[in-house]
Amino acid sequence: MPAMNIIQAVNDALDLAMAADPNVVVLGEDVGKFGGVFRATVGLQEKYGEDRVIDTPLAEAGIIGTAIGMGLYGLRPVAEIQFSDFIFPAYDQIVNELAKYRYRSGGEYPCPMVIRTPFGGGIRGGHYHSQSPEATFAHHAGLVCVAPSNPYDAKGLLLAALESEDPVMVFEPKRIYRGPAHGTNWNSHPKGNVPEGHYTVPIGKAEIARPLSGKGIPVTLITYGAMVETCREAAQKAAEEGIDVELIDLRSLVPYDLPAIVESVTRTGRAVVANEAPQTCGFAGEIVALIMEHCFDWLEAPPLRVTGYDTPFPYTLEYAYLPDTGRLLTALRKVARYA
Amino acid sequence: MPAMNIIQAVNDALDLAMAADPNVVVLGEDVGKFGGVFRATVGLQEKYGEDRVIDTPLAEAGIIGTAIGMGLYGLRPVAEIQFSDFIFPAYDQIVNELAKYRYRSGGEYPCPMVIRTPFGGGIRGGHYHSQSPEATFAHHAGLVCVAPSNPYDAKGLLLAALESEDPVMVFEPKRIYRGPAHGTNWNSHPKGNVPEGHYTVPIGKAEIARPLSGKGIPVTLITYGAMVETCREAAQKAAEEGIDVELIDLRSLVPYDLPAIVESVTRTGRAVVANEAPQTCGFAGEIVALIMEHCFDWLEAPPLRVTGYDTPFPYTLEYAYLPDTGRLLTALRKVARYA
Amino acid sequence: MSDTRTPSSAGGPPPVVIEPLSVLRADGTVVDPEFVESIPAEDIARLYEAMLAQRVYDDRMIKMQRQGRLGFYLACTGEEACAYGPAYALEDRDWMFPAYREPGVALWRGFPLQTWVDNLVGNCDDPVKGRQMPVHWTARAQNVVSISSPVGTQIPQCAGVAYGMKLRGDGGVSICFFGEGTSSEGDFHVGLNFAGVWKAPAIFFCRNNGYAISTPYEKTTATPHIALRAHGYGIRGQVVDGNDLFAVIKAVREAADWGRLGHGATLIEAKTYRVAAHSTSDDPKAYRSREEEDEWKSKDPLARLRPWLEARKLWDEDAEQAATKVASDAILAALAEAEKKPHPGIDTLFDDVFAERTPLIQAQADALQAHLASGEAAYKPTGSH
Amino acid sequence: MSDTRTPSSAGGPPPVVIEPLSVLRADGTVVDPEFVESIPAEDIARLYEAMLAQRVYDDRMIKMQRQGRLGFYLACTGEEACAYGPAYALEDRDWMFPAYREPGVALWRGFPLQTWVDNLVGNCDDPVKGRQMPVHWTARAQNVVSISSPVGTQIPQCAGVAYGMKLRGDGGVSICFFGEGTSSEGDFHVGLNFAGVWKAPAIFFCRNNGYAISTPYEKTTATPHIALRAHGYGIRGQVVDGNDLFAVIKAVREAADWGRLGHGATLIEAKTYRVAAHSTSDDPKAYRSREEEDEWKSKDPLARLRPWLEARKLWDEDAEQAATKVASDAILAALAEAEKKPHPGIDTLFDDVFAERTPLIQAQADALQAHLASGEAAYKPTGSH
Ligand SMILES: Cc1ncc(C[n+]2csc(CCOP(=O)(O)OP(=O)(O)O)c2C)c(N)n1
Ligand SMILES: Cc1ncc(C[n+]2csc(CCOP(=O)(O)OP(=O)(O)O)c2C)c(N)n1
Ligand SMILES: [Mg+2]
Ligand SMILES: [Mg+2]
Repeated sequence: MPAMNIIQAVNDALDLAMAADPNVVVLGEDVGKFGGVFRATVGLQEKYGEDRVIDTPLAEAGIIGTAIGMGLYGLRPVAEIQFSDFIFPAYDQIVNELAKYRYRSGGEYPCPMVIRTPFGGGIRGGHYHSQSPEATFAHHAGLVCVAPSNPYDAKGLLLAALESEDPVMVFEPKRIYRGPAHGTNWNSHPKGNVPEGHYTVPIGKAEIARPLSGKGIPVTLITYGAMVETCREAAQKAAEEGIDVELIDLRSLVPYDLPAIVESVTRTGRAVVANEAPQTCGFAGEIVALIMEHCFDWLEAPPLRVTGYDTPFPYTLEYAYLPDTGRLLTALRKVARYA
Repeated sequence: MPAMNIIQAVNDALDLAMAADPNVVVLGEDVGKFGGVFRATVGLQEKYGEDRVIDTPLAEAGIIGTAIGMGLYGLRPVAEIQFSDFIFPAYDQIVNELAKYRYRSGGEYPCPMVIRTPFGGGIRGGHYHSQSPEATFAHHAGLVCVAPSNPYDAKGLLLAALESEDPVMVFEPKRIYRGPAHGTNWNSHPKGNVPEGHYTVPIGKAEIARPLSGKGIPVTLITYGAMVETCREAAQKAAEEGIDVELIDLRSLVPYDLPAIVESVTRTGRAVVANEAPQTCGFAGEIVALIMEHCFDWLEAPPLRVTGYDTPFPYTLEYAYLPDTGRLLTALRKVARYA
Repeated sequence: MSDTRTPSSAGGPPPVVIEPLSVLRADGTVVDPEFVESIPAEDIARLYEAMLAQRVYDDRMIKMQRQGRLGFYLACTGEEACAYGPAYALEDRDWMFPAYREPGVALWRGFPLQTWVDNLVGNCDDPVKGRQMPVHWTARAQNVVSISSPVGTQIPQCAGVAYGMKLRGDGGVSICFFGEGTSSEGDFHVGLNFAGVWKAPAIFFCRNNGYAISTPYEKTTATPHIALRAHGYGIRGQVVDGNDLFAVIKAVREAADWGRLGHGATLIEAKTYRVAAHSTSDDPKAYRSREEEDEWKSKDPLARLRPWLEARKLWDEDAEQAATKVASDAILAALAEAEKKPHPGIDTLFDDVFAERTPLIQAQADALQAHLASGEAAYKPTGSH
Repeated sequence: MSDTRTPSSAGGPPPVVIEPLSVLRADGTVVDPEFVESIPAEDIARLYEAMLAQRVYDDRMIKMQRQGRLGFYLACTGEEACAYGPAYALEDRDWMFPAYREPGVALWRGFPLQTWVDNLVGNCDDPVKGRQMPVHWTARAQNVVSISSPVGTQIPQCAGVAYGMKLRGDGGVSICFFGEGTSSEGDFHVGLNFAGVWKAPAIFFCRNNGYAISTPYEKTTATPHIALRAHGYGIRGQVVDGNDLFAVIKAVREAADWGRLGHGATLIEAKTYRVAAHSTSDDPKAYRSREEEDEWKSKDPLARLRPWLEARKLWDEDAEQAATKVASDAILAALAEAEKKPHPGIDTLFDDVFAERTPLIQAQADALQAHLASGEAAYKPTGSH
């Protein structure tokens, strides 16, 4: 199997989908001739033409609004929003229109389409090239939200999204686009091996990214996106301290895989949930509330959150803002040693 | 003290503020000559002129965007968004600009201003005249968010907002604008007595809307906005079953009053949290997560959420969508009888 | 305007014409006999009858709302030509995005009156399953897209449909209706600009009826004509007398031809007047004068057409009386029928959020069923309005 | 255009002029000697020197970014006249909303070079406390508003400031700078429309430099001139040669007079070219031709001005050499100085979210301190870049 990074995996999925279905069109800012600022659409315009790989004017509401029209008409638009920080001019089109079309039309006007957008920090992007707004979309009923953490899932989830009958938002972990950690690449990583051709990763299913070793106090650590690799690192360090981490990669936020969460937490009795976004009303809080409602009797300790701070995302001090292995370890210890 | 409904209380607060400070301007769709579709700004244009009570073009991004400019320049704009369902075209201006101005300018360009918007269901408004989007604003650091549940707090919080150095979003409970329940008015209600002249209700402070009676199993019931009155009704019914409810009206969502929540829940050991919005990533989930993190050892039962369903807001079946006393009772019983 | 068939490339940017296109003047004179002859007079009679029926429906439904039999209603009185004209001018394959003030676009295409009223009541036969407010219906069989409350959102969506038609080369055009107030939203700008760049076969039909709820035109914009904005997008612009049915048909035909020939989009500004209140929640007395209203009533699109029909012996007072009674009986019968029907099944609350219910939604549906079974719900699960 | 002082009310809607305002042509001929004489030649020399310095800064900072000494940089090479011209034309009390490509508007008003570079490095003396990316600075003392990445958001904000100036009658005007790509955002539309209705003293300065990152003008819009959009808002429109410093000054002066006299807003479209790459993250070779770039270099705003100055003995090769060296030394010294300064204190992370820290933010600040004290942080709390 070829080794791919996440960008290549996304590009491969789009290429396969466009070759297989003439209704698939890609649109967004600089996605055509330039191939996208992160190069995810490189080569597609040469291959499929300017009519199917569209360099749009600079207007997110226009990108999503016109994509909705295409979707209603029967095309399969894949809209790219250059950075998820810039998705908000299209927020009304996404949450008031796209999310509600099937419902408000009594099922007469479904609008399957895909929105791809890079999210999260770690590339020294400051306020506006680092945000993680997924919770503000998950809150509005009607949007499937997924967040892959590796090349294999990035391709498989995108192909699944392209086959879904629902609108799907794909939050791509830009920090690890090219490698699981700074200065590394995906070759070495098992999920860097991406099968050629078509396959899908089921929407709504989480994955155990790291099973329990059986040695030490068991703790369930739940996250998604780029935080998966940070959590994996923390889990390795925790092991040295006798904390045995089961790492769950949610992969899908809406719908989320409640059985997987409950199965693990009822086994371990301890949980830490992490996300990069601010704490207040973030997705980690939702998971903690679910654990509360479904695993209370099994809990040995209160589930803890490790999140970004409730401030805008900084530039120089980004390293201090992002949840790091140290903060994760502190939380893991707290729940492991809770008494 | 004069009896006022919430609309009159808001109007009174605006009148006082405009009389006291020439920098206060009111702007929005139909707020001037017409006095607003809910009549909250009636009479202000006659009194303060078209330059200070501005009928704007139909564009929420323009209302908030220009209000931000006014706020930066030193005016005190009070922007009305006709329904919170229509606030999303201004979402980018609010969460990317207004929320971050003070921070991103290193404190050089604070932008104190007020956004008033009616939220919540119960007026047979269907998808687009019923939504409760507060959680999607609370998630973005930099926005003070308050939600009064009665005329006294509506006036006091609005006056406090007008004196705040921060941007404040006031979510007004439109269902109970004119009375605490359908067919009733505010005269009878203690909070319907609104003092004349200036006073403020502190931002960030919750209130015990109903204390424990000492009879029965104690449960803390936490909510805000129009749900306060529904919860009060449920509390009365619960009393007959030997469930003793302490009802907390949060009033402020950002900043929230954690000490008040913790003080109550550590006393009762049981909690139910309610909001009208969908469950996923709603504000109730945040409160449950906080209870978890701060009250775990005192809990006799898992805190439960009672929320709107994870669907768009319906029309004909609105009565079934809105959390009612019956659903609240079911949750109260579950936590009270938990074993 | 002269010949819309010359490719815009030939003569620089597409034409923007602001003196109103007019065919049958308010005083009865025919400006463009050639065009009038090109349309079967019987069709005009049918259109008149349909517009008259619409006016009767609006009149009755407003009364019914006052009597508490409808939760909400919104009329198009005085603006009928802006819905029936375009519906007539276009082909059934063309897609339409109405605002909330153009029921005619679907009714003209055969959307059943009963279905329309079922939506006003929100009963089990409402195509949108009682999920939206009255007047927010959907008519898939007529290629009329779901109506949304948020104004302007449909404009870029219409451009997207038009792009799809162009990509497939299937010869369709897509039209979006909106008011002059709505033209202030950002979505107006992005929708027209995208359509311009793409030369998409879209028609943006702006009903300039003078008001956005209480907000008069001069507080909406400082431009004398919304149609002038076409200059800013490199698309065709055309002002039309919105109370002149013939002129509206002609303007939309020309715009459709322009689009089908590959020249791109047109912005049509129809000058008309919102004779009705904004909706049953509104009272115009608070913000406009009786004189102004009366002046516009004299320009009424139906009153203007009737003498023309009568001169051709296609209409008379008896026909007026009869048609009025037929429409009145039909709408009241439809309402009575609609009121007999139960609410949509409570379980429908959880359908169509996604193609299939998520586990969370199914769990919520089950919880509601249990709640109802417990008998503690503060309401009855079904029952007619 | 003739006389901007006639109230727009007098002659219908305000004028929209699309043949480019030009004063000093590319070939050196002076179109408008009268205007040229009205400006002290020494001022032009100072402006030339400042623009030259800007070019040197840009050149050096791009190199420094390649060497890894800056995280990001973005140059205005070839577009200097669009920042220094307006800054000169306006008064210090006037407010400015730059995009990210006009450092000149603040530097000309005395924003210290060192402070500007401290922002590029994001150190403890960066006025925005290292919170935003390089080139996103703030200059309160110069009435230059905080720069934001999201494009177009500043346009309605500028209209709001102008409204405040009008309400207070303090005679100020407010200018907003943005690119032609940005003019596609909905915020452009709402900002200009509000300013039009309010007759607010705003100037919307669109730098049409041909590209939005890789997107060429023809994919941004089908209108031949962004300035034509002024028709759609009932405001003044003016195309200007953006590489002609004199013309830019004149266009902005006229727009400011127009605003101060109470006639309202002006949309200026400055035709120029983004000679530089979009930013240090971009490579234009992927999407445009060498020929195109060379053609525009021949229209360079500095090269155009220099012969005029030399003819007046206000500039020569020695001056050029000297000024270049001064600028180069200054910027490199400022960078070296900036690099010596530590990061902003880690505790500043939690300031300025609100006027005062909320309990939650304070708790998070305390937790971070504890985390650092524990010595387990995966990074060092301070240290220079
Ligand atoms: C985004 C949004 N903001 C506000 C409203 C509330 N609203 C409903 S209709 C209306 C006025 C629309 O006026 P216009 O576009 O001229 O259409 P008309 O009613 O005159 O046909 C307003 C403000 C809305 N529906 N959507
Ligand atoms: C809302 C938003 N969308 C996308 C971006 C990413 N972006 C940054 S600059 C730019 C192009 C801007 O082009 P233009 O307005 O012509 O200005 P120029 O760079 O040419 O000066 C884009 C797309 C952004 N900053 N903000
Ligand atoms: Mg109107
Ligand atoms: Mg540009």
